[in-house]
Amino acid sequence: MALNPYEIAKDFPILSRTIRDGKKLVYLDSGATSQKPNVVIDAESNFYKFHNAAAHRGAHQLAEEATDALEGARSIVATFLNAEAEEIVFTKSATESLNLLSYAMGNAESGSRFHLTAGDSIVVSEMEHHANLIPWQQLAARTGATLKWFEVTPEGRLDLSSIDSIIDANTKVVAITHQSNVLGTINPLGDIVKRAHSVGAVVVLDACQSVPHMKVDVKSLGVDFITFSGHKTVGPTGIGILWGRSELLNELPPFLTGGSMIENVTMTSATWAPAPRKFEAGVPNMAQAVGLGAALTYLSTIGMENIHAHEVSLAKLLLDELAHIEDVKVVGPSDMNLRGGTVSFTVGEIHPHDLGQYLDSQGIAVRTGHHCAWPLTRKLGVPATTRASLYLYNTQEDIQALVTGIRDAQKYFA
Amino acid sequence: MALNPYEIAKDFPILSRTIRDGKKLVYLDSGATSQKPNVVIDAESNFYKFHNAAAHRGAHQLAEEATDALEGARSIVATFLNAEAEEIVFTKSATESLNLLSYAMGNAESGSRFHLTAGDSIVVSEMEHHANLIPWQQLAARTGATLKWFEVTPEGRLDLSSIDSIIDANTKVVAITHQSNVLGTINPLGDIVKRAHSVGAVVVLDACQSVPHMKVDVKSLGVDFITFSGHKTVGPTGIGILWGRSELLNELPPFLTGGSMIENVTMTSATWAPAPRKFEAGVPNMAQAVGLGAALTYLSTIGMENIHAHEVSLAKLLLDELAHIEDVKVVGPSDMNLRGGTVSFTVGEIHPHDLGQYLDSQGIAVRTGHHCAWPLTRKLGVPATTRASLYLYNTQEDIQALVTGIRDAQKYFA
Amino acid sequence: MQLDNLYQEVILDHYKNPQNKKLSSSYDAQVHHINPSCGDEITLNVTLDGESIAAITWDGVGCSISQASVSILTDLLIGKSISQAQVISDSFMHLMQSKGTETGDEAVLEDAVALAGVSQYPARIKCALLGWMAFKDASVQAMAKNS
Amino acid sequence: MQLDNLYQEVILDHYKNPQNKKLSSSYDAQVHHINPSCGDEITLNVTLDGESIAAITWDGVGCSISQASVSILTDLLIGKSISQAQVISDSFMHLMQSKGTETGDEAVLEDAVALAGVSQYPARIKCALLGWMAFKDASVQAMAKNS
Ligand SMILES: Cc1ncc(COP(=O)(O)O)c(C=O)c1O
Ligand SMILES: Cc1ncc(COP(=O)(O)O)c(C=O)c1O
Repeated sequence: MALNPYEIAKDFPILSRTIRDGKKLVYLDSGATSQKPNVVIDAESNFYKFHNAAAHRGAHQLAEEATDALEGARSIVATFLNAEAEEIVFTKSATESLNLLSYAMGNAESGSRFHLTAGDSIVVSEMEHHANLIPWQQLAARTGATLKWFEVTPEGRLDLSSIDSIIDANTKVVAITHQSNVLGTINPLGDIVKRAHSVGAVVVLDACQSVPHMKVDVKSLGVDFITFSGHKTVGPTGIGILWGRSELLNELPPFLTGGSMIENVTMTSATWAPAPRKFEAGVPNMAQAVGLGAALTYLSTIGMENIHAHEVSLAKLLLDELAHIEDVKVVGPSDMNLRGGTVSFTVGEIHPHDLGQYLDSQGIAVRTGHHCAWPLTRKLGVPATTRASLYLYNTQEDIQALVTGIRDAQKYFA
Repeated sequence: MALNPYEIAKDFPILSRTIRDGKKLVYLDSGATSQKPNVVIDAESNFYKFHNAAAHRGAHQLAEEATDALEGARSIVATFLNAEAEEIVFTKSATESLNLLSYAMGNAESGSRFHLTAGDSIVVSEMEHHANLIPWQQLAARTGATLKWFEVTPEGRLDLSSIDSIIDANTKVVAITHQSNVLGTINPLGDIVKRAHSVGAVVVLDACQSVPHMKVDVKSLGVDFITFSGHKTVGPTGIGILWGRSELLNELPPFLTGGSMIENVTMTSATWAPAPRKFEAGVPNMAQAVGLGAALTYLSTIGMENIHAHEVSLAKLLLDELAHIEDVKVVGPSDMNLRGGTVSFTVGEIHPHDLGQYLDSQGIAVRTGHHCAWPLTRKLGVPATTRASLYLYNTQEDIQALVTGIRDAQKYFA
Repeated sequence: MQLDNLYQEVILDHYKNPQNKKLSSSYDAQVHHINPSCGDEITLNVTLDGESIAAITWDGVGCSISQASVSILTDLLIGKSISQAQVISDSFMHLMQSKGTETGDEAVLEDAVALAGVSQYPARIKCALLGWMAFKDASVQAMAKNS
Repeated sequence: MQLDNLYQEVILDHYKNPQNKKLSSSYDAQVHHINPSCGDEITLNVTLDGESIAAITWDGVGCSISQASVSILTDLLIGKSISQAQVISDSFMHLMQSKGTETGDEAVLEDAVALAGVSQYPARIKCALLGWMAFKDASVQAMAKNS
C-alpha cells in the first residue's frame, strides 16, 4: 500500500514553516535528524503534564505510572525489532550505545568472551560513521587489540573479497553499519554474520540509518547487538537504543554506574541488577523513551515496508534526474540495488558548502561536508559532498525542488 | 521577597491532577525528580515544532536555529552558575556527568594530573548517592588507586575531624555531595576545597540537590567540577550538566567518542575538538538542553534566594511538626543550620514501604527505601527511611497533609 | 478504602506474628536475598526430607507485605512435597502478575490469596515475591545437595 | 536575493582567481589547519622580514568563502607590519561576530569588507576564519622562530 506523503507531512508541524524569504521548507536532511510528528511531541508533553515521577523509584501512584510508561515504551521498541523487552537498553543516543559496548567490553575481565588483549582484533569498515569507528579505535588502543577494516569499492560497496583474512580466529568484534549514512549503501550481512560467528566474534550493527527506514528484525538478521538513535526515527532527541541478545547482555559488564543499576552496594563494592537495568544508571530519560514509543507506533501504523518503498521510489527518481544534470557525480551506488534513500553527490567545481548555501536560500535543507565519515570521504577522493536524505514525508515535489535548485546554483556560481 | 507557592503551583499542570480515589496530589518527592512548569514543556515542544535540525551539522537555516537554541541554552546555564559558556558540558544526567569524569580520568595518560595509579587515592563520603560512589569505586578498581571516605556523624554531618589524614599527598580527587539527598545536610566546602587544593587534588561537587534549591556560584565555591541533573531543576529528563574549569576541561581526555567531538579522523586515529565539544559526541539532546534553559530562566525569575528561603521555612515547619509526633525519628540534622528542604524519618515500627503506601492512598507522594545511598542507610542503622523532599511549589497545606497522613497511618497500622 | 484490598487483616496478622521467623541451626540450604529497590533483606533456610519439605525458617527485615508473604509461605509449604510447592509457587506468581484481575484459588493458595491486592500495586509485587524467590532458590540448592 | 549579501562579486572573483595560492618553497613558519565540521583544509606559509610580513602563500581546498577569505587576507597583509596585521585581524574578527549589524571599516579591511555578509550565516563564519586562524598561528610561530 503506497503511503501518502502529503497527508503524512501534515502530521509534522515544522514542515509548514517557511525558510529565509518566505520559501517553503524542503527538508532533505533526515539522515542528520528527522522531523517529529505531533503524536511524538504530545507524548513527551503529556508525560510531563500527567505522569512524571522517577520510574522504578517509588511506591506512589505517579511513580507507578511513570514506570508503566517507561516499560511500555520498552515493550514497543521490543515489538518493533521483534525482540524481547529485557533485551532493550535505553541510552541517550546511538553514540552512547556504541560507547557502552566498547567501554563495557573494556571492563570485561580475562575469561570473558568480551575481554580483549593484544593479539585480538576488532573489525570495522571504511564506511563507518565516526560513532562506529572512534570508540573501537579507543578500545583497541586501551587493550592493545588491532583494528582491521573492510575497504569500500569505488562504487561504494563493502569489499568482502578478503573476508576470511579480515575476520579471522583472533577477531572478537565486528562492528559494521547497516546502511551507510553517506552512500546509501545497504550492506549484506549474511556472510559477515556467518564468518564472525564461525570464529566466535560478536557482530555489532550500527542501524542508525536502517531502523528508521526499513523493517529490521533482529531475529532474522542474526547479529548480536544493534544500536540506533530515536531522533532519526521521528522520535525525540536524547534517546538511543541498544539491543543485545539476552545471554550477551547478561555476560557484558556494566558501563555507566550509579543508582538503579545495582543489586547491593557497600562503601567499597557493588553488584549489579540483571540486564537491562544494569545498563541504565540514574533516573532514566523517561519522557524521551515515551516519545520514542510513540514514534515507533506511528511508523508501525504507516508500515515500515511502505516507508521503505516510498523512499526507494523517490531515491530512484532523484538518481534519474541527477544523471541528467551536467557535472553531477553521485557518490555511492547509482542503482537501487541494496540501496536506501540517502544520495550524496558532487556538482562540478561548486563546493558543497556553497551549493548547500544556495539551496538553503531556496528553502532546501541538505547536508554538506564529510557527514561524520571522514575516512570514507577521503577514500572516495572528494573533500566533501552534498547529501540529500529522504524520509516518509518527502514528496516528488521535494525532489524536483532539489533538481531545480542544483541547476540554478550552477548558473549562480557559473 | 517571599514567593507565592499557590501561584507557582498553577504553572505546573501535573499539580492539578488527582491521585487514587480523587485525592489532590501532594507531591513531596522532588528530590527524586521535580515537576515541570508549562514554560519548560512548551520550550521542548516548540523546539520540535519550529527549529529542529542537527545542531553544528549543517549550513541550512534550521541547523542554524537549532545551533542557536542549543548554544543559547548553554549560555543560560553558564550565567545561572556564574561560569563561562565553554565550561558547560551537556550530558544526559548527573550520573553520566560523574561517569564522564571517572572514565575520562581513567583515560588520562601518565604525566597528566588526572592519571591515577596504585598509591593514589580518591576521597568520597559515606553520604554519597550511588552515582557519586560507584563510578569512583570502579575507577579505583581499574587503576589500583585507594578509595577513602569521610564518615557521617550520628547527627548526619560530615565528620571532618580527620580531614588531613583522609585527604593527603596521594589524593587526586575529592568527590563530595553538596547537599545530601537523604539527610538534607548541606556540606561546608571551604576546608575540603582548601585541603584538596593544597595537595593538588581536584574537587568534584555532586550538586544534584543544591543547584535546584539554592544559589550556586561556581566561582565563589572554589570547586573544580560540578554535576547536576536537569530533571531535578524543573527541567526535562534526559539532560545533565558537567561544569568544569576551562583549563581542567582542556586537560581532561574525552569520554564518549564519535561525531562532532573530533578535530581530525583517520581509520586508525582521531584528535579532539576543544572543550566543551570534545565531551559532546553525537547529535546532542537539543530539545532537552533548550528545556533546561527555560527551566533555569524560570527559576531565576523567581529567584534562587526566594526558593531557598521558602524551602527552609517549610522544612522548619515540618521538623517542628514531626517533633510532636510520637515515635517519629528524623534521620539527619533536626535544626535548620546548613540544611535544605529534604527530611527523612522513621515512624516507629511502621515500615517505610507501608507508610509510603498509606500516604499514597491519601494522595501524598513521598519516597521510601535507601534513596540510592545504601551505605549511608546502613551506617545510620535503619533498613530504610521515608523521605519528604520539598520544592518551590510546596505549601504549608502540603506539610499539614503529610503530618495528618503520618498520624492516620499510625492508627491504620496500630 | 482501596488500600484495604492491600492490607487485609490476614496480612497484618502475619506481619505482627510472623510464623517460623527464627533461623534453624541446621538446614540443607541457606540463601540470602535482597530487594535492591528498597533494601529489604531475607535469610531463609530449607530442610528437606526426601521429596518433602521438612522445614522452612527465616529471618529478615522488610515491609508488612514482604514479611507477611514469607510467613504465609512457610505455613503453606512446610510438609508439602517439592512438586506440590512448585504448583503453589506458580499459582502465586500468576496471581501476582494478574494486575488485580484475579482473586486467587483458595484451594491451592489458602491464606496467600490475601495477597491478591498486591497485584494492583506494581511497585509492591517485588515485596510479596521476595520470600518466594528465596524459597525457590533455596529449594533448588537443597535438592542439588541431596542428590 | 539575501544570498547576494554573502556571495559578493569580490568574493567570487577571489574564489575564481585566488591570490598567492602557491606554497613558497621557503618560509619562517608553515601551518596546516582544518575545519572539522566540513573538512576544509589549508596549508599556509609565512615569511617575515624583521617586523614586517614579507610573504604569505597557501594551498588548500574549501568553499568559496574560505578560499576567498584567505586570498583577500594575503592581498591585505603582505607588506604590513606584524602589529598592523594584528589590528586588521582583530577588526575582521569583530566584523565576523557582528551578526550582520556591521559593514566593516573599509579603510582598515579593504576588500575584506565584502565578507561582512558572512556574519549573518553562523555556520559559515568558521569558513571565513579558517585562513585568518592559520595566519595567526603561523605568524606567532614565525616570530618565535626569528626571536
Ligand atoms: C545527590 C544525588 N546525586 C546524584 C544523583 C543522580 O542523578 P540522576 O539520576 O539524575 O543521574 C541524584 C539523584 O538521583 C542525587 O540525589
Ligand atoms: C550511521 C550512523 N551511525 C551513528 C550515528 C550517530 O548517531 P547519534 O549522533 O544520534 O548518536 C549516526 C548519525 O549521526 C549515523 O548516521
